[in-house]
Amino acid sequence: MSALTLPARPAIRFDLRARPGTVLALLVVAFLVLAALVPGLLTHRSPTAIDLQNNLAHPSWSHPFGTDDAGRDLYTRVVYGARESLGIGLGATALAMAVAILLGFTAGLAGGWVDVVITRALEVVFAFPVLLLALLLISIRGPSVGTVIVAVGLGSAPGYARMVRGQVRSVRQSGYVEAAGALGHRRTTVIRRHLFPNAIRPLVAVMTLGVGQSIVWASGLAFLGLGVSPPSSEWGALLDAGRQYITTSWWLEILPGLVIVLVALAVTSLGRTLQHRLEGAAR
Amino acid sequence: MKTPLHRLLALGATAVLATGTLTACGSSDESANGGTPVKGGTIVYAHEQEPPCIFGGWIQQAYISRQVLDGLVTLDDNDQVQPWLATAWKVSPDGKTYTFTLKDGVKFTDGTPLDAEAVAYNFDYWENKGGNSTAKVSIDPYFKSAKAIDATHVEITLTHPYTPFLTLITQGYFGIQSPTALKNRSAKENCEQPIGSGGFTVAEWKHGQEVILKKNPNYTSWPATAKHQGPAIVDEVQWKFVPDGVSRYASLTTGQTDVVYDVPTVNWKEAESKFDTTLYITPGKPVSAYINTVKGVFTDKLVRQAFSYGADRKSAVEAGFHGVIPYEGNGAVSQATPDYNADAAKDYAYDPDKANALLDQAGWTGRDSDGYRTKNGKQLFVKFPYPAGAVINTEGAVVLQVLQEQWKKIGFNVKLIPATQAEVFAGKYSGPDAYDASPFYWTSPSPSILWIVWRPSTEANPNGNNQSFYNNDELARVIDEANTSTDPAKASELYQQAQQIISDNAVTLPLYTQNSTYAAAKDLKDFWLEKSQGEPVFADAYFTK
Amino acid sequence: MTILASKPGAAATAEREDDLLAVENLRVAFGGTEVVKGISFGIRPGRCLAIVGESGSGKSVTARTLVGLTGSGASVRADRLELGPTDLRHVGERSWRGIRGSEIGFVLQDALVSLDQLRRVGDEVGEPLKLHGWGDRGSRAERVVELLDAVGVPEPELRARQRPYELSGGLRQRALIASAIALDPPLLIADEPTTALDVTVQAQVLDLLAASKERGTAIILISHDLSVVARLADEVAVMRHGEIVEHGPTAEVLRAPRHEYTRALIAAVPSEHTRGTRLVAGSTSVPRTRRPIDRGRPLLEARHLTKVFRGPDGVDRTVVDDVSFEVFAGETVGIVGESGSGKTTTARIALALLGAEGGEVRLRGNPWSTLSDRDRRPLRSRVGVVYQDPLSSFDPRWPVGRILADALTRGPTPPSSKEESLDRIVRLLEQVGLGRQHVETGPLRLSGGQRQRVAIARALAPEPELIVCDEPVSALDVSVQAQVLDLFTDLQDELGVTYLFISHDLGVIHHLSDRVLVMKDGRVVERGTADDIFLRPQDEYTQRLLTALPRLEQATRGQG
Amino acid sequence: MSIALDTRPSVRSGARAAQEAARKAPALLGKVLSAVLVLIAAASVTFFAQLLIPGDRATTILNLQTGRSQKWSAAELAPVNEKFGFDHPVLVQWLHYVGGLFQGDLGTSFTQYRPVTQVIGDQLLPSLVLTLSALVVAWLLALTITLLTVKRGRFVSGLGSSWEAVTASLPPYWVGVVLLVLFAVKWPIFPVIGGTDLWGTVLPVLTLAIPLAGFLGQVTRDEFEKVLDQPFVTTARTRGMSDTGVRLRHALRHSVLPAITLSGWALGALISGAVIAENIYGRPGIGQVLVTAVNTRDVPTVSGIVLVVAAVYVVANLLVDLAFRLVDPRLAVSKGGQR
Repeated sequence: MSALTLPARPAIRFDLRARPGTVLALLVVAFLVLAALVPGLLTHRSPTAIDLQNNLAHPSWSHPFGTDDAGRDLYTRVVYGARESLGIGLGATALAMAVAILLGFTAGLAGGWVDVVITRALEVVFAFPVLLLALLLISIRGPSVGTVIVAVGLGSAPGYARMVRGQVRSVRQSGYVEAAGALGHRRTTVIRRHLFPNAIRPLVAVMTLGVGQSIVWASGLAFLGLGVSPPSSEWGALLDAGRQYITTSWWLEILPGLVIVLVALAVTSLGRTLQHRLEGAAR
Repeated sequence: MKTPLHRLLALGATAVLATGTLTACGSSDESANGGTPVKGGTIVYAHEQEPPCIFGGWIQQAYISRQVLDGLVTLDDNDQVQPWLATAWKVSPDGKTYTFTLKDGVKFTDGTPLDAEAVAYNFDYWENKGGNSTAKVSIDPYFKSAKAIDATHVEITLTHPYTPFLTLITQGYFGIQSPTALKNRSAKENCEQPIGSGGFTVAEWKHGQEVILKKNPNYTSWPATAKHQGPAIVDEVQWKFVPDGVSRYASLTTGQTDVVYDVPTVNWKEAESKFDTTLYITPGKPVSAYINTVKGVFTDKLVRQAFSYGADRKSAVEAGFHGVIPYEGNGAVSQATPDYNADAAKDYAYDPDKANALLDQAGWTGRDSDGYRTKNGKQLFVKFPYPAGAVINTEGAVVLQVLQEQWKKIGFNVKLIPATQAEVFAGKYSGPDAYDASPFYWTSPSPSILWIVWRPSTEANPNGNNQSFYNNDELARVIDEANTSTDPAKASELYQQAQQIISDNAVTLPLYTQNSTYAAAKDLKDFWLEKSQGEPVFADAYFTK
Repeated sequence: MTILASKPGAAATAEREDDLLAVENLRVAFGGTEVVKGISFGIRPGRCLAIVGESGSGKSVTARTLVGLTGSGASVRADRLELGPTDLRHVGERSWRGIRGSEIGFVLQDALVSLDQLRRVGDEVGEPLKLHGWGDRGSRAERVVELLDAVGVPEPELRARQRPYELSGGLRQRALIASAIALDPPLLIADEPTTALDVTVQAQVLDLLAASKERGTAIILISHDLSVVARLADEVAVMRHGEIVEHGPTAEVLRAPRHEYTRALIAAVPSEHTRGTRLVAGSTSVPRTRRPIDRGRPLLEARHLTKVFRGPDGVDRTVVDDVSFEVFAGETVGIVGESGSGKTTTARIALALLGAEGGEVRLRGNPWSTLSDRDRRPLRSRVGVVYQDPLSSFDPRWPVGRILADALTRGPTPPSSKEESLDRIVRLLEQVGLGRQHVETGPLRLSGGQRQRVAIARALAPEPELIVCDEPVSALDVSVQAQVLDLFTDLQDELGVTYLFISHDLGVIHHLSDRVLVMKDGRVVERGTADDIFLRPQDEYTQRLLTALPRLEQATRGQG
Repeated sequence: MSIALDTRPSVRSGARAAQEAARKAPALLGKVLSAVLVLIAAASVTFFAQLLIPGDRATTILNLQTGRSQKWSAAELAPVNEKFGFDHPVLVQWLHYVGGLFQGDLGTSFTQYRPVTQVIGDQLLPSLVLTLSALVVAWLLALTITLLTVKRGRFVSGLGSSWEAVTASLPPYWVGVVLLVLFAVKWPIFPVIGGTDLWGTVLPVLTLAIPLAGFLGQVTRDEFEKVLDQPFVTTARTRGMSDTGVRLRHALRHSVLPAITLSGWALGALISGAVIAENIYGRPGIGQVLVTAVNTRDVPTVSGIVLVVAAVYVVANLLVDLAFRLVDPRLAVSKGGQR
């Protein structure tokens, strides 16, 4: 990822007029955050309110996304599910980043045998199917939001760790780190002032990408029956529950799927915009 | 993957004879207005789960080994035992000795004659050589020996009289295999290609995909219940494994398969109009929750009763299963079980007022900020783990969620915990500290299943199956008396009394029946299910043009 | 591409019927911005026209327009744009493809990125042959070898099979030229063909172009470097802001420039003649007022420095071999050499940023290179450094103010308050020709010259005794380079700073240095005062360097 | 793509190649050794991780055999413990396991009573066919769309990059279900239950390939855009090459490099994703076996599968390395230089 090696000062200003796509993505994310923080603002229903008389109702004005097999309003469930889904996306990415930064910096700074050991270890983890990691974890801890976060987080950590390591090594060789050394700054000062912030910063964009991917991953676990379980309306769980209705009540599967795609798309496109800004600013 | 071992629990342990209820929709009179019968052809059947071996103690294995192996006797639709390999049998007056007369000239597909020696060898194989764990546990306490008297007569001796014995051995676990094959071939060969005398032979097992069953052209030993005499009409059955329900049913609608197992209930209505459908209600303990009577809120009988009254289980089941799967009000045995107590099933009709009153009476009068009842500052909390996939499928989970909402209204905080298969098998939710209520089913019985589930657990003789931890000596006495009674009328009365005791004490929460569903293409005729546990039978089936 | 005729009434030059290429009133605009504003020129076979200008003058856009590759979104107009009988204004894309490579050859600067790195040199050179259906596979292969041989690539068969990165810069540039002349096009456009090449290689490449010219090829040479132009061009057109400000025979333009801009450009070229003077300020005769040099104890003393690197092939290579020198307070010592001579490594050892296998550097007679990191750290402020690429030496997150504030804290008298710090930052900025308005600016928003000024300010901030400058002006335009060089000399005159100045540019070194070391292959081949070295070179290598050096005055010779 | 201008082997370069080979031999040995180490480590980590799963292994086996979920007495557990060697110290069990690995023995499945090599062997090929085809199809899709749309004006390239962004965000199983309903149920072009034949492999492959193609496409497009700005592209145009020619003959080769690097990783992810496609389309494969094995705590099978998947991953990465060197010979030079 060339974006990561560019010692650039980003001009993180979004010229909104120039990119309608960015505006749209921002709107989606804003809606998502609102749903996660105050779902009651976006819907007056309860996500668990049963209405057996009115189950499997087609999308309509009163139920924009239709209702599920227990007559629950799907739109409301999607809105309330945002908190867990977003939480999984952010949590898993944050965990992955924390692990990655710890390992990446240790390897990148220490070099020598420490670097070799960590790099090898990462290779071992990389060789694991992510699914197995999740399966083992869920076998050990039982399925829950926390487990899904840990499973997805640990699963994606090695990739990030490699990036961080590469980033640290490239910043280490940068002119400004040498310049700081030539000014007589202590190594720790140089690490704190220059190396750390500059090695981390390009990861911001990558992180944004990671959030979208984590949500998708988590829903994949739900498909395998390993995700967050109903009555939680985490989106993966909605998809899992909706699967058997795909031929009879399409909205139960298609609409939550579209929401996931939309959110992943919005978050990812913001991440890429950010990435391009970082890159563009360097030119 | 929520289903690879689906149905494996409980079903595998079927212990006593089963008397199922079979409701077939318009299949028998269809041949009148159907087309011309065709000889030959290939039936493509989509099953759900792939067993590790073709013969063994899981119901999944019984389903498929039924096609390859023949049993001594079989069960007809009226729960009467009928001849199969045994043309006749005689029970000694003391009820301990069964002498079977075998059909003459039957040969296994490897050429070995199916004689009395072979049958005796098979009993020995199940009982003493680890051949079939379920066959073993079914007759274990009673079985003594099997010996050949002459080529066509075999004598089975029991330690005690045991009337369900004949009915029991109608199950697929009791398929007779070639002793030559068992003795001379490797364990792997016997696992993958058991040699029997059945209508089909295993030609090939493509693991993860399908088992190819080829017609046995020399078939002579069809059961009395067969719909035609002679070898199978079709040439081949492709027994495919399709774990995903949507795909399975879709394969039938697109004509890729001819018969599918376990139709998703949401598709049932459509299936009924387009295909020949069969709903088989499994006898035995229905899907009902064990209620922990030794720890937690349910130590109080009033709370248990309030729990039963407090949710509209009937409506929830009807909605969750789209009216396909019947609600079951009797938590002890299902409606398909003999000596079923239909009155006990009506005991806890939905009555929230009564539930509230019972809870008030029990002292749960406080309310916390979330609206849950409290007593002495303690919340009315119910930990409700359920084996997800294996026992409670997604539709069942919806039923539980509906109930959860209703219980909430009367002040119960029910926490539903889906347990993974790994957790279930590892016994994570098996102790008195692990749950307040947890659903399970146990296909089997005759009502003698009651003894297995409700026998009191003592230091000397623990009963790991009594998962309500409910030791009621009166109940034990009634069941025991029923089991040992020689008078069927008396036995029936006692069994029903036992069910009433269980219901009165609300030590189980009834939910719904356990079922198998099948749908077959209209051009396939005479596909049927045998009675003991709903094993599909393909030997009589034929296509029409 | 269809080029529209521009408005009638635009300036027109006299008809030149024998021109191979005739351009009249060429205008190029991107969006609404016109970058080429109505220029006219022509060129005859066997002649060379140089278009000279600094970055942003529009010279490269002009060159690309001549092959129809101005770029997307460009609007091109001209009254006349003819190549021989072809009116280039009405040529479609398909016909352009026939013209490119076959009628017009094009050589870009920096062959490393102008050749496809992943393909073999032979494929790259032979590509125009293939595209224009020249011969068959076998004969093309032969022709490629001939071409490589013709442009002076040794072992052409071997080179053809290698990839561009396996060749030296000079060989790559030759290969690029071989590719451009493969079909013997009557017109060759060379856009900065010698930039970034060492002098000796540059001379060879220019000779190669000259030979091509001799054979009758018309050459348009795009360059920022007047000296290069002087060596090859018959005519010079000086471009600025999209206009040709002066156009005439090379000798005339260089000797007696009429336009003020041309005069400034010529004056800005550092050389032996500009020694001891400032380069900017309109006149070439403003003398410097030097402070005296203290020839007592040396400020910096390097003894027998040796540095060994392990090469990609696992073989050890001595990149600095027994180098000794001293620098006295107040003087400028220049180290000059071609790429790979070890001059930058020497500088890094002097800075103690790199350890040496052998030898020692002493500062004011005290240990320096042998100190532990911890002991050296407090002394670091006494030696400053200015890099070739200032941008990469700044933390991209820090504005100018923070960069300088950080450096100030390392000095002997760190500022005691925010206010004092800001005052001193502004003073520093003013010292290097910037001002208070730059305090909050990020380095990315500064121009190349401004960045180098900030870098100098940072070097000055801790009040060092010595500043090591590693190619500090190599990436700058001539006029900007002149300003920065003036800044160096002004600061020395004002503050008495001492410089160790590394450059590949002989002119810069001669202009600036008191004493000079010439390095080759890690060794010092010659040392002495600047005039001794440049006017009376003793070493054969130094002599070769000086012969190869293009000079403005070459234009006076052999001009037709 | 490139013409060999002189096919005569040069004595000089031949000698150089020999030297090169001599220098690379220990490096190759080191690579193989470290690969073996990675494999054993992966299998061992799995082995120990499974011991962390709460609950007793013997209990699980008994419950599995009888279809129950209860506790068992010590007397009942003892024979099982003995049979599978659970009564030995964990370290001994592990040594025994690793010792077996070196003899090509992955142990015997706790549930299927077959050698793990056989359990896996049956399922490996269909999984590999599925994942490799998905990788190839993803590449074809990504390259076609990128080549056709990159830098072709705002609208067309916008369309291309939107397609990539959308497909890269798709949850694979959702794609699977939707494809199934559309192309096997609604318009029954492909079979619902694919099996392993060619026609039936189309939808499972697409299920995995479409999201991956989006991802690879994004990476390739970014690089393509950068490459088209490179001076050598201009050089090629000045030689008379057409825009399409430049894309195909010059830019393409450069722009696939990052995607090649990612392919090794992608293969690993695909094997994880394969279980989904296998499940929906009733396709045999290793993913299904893995999930079942973890659920039934079939330790040798799980470890065996991890070993095999890790091996595939290691081999894939060696191939990726090789492919990268083929496309970009610079790597060989610069790698050699690192010390």
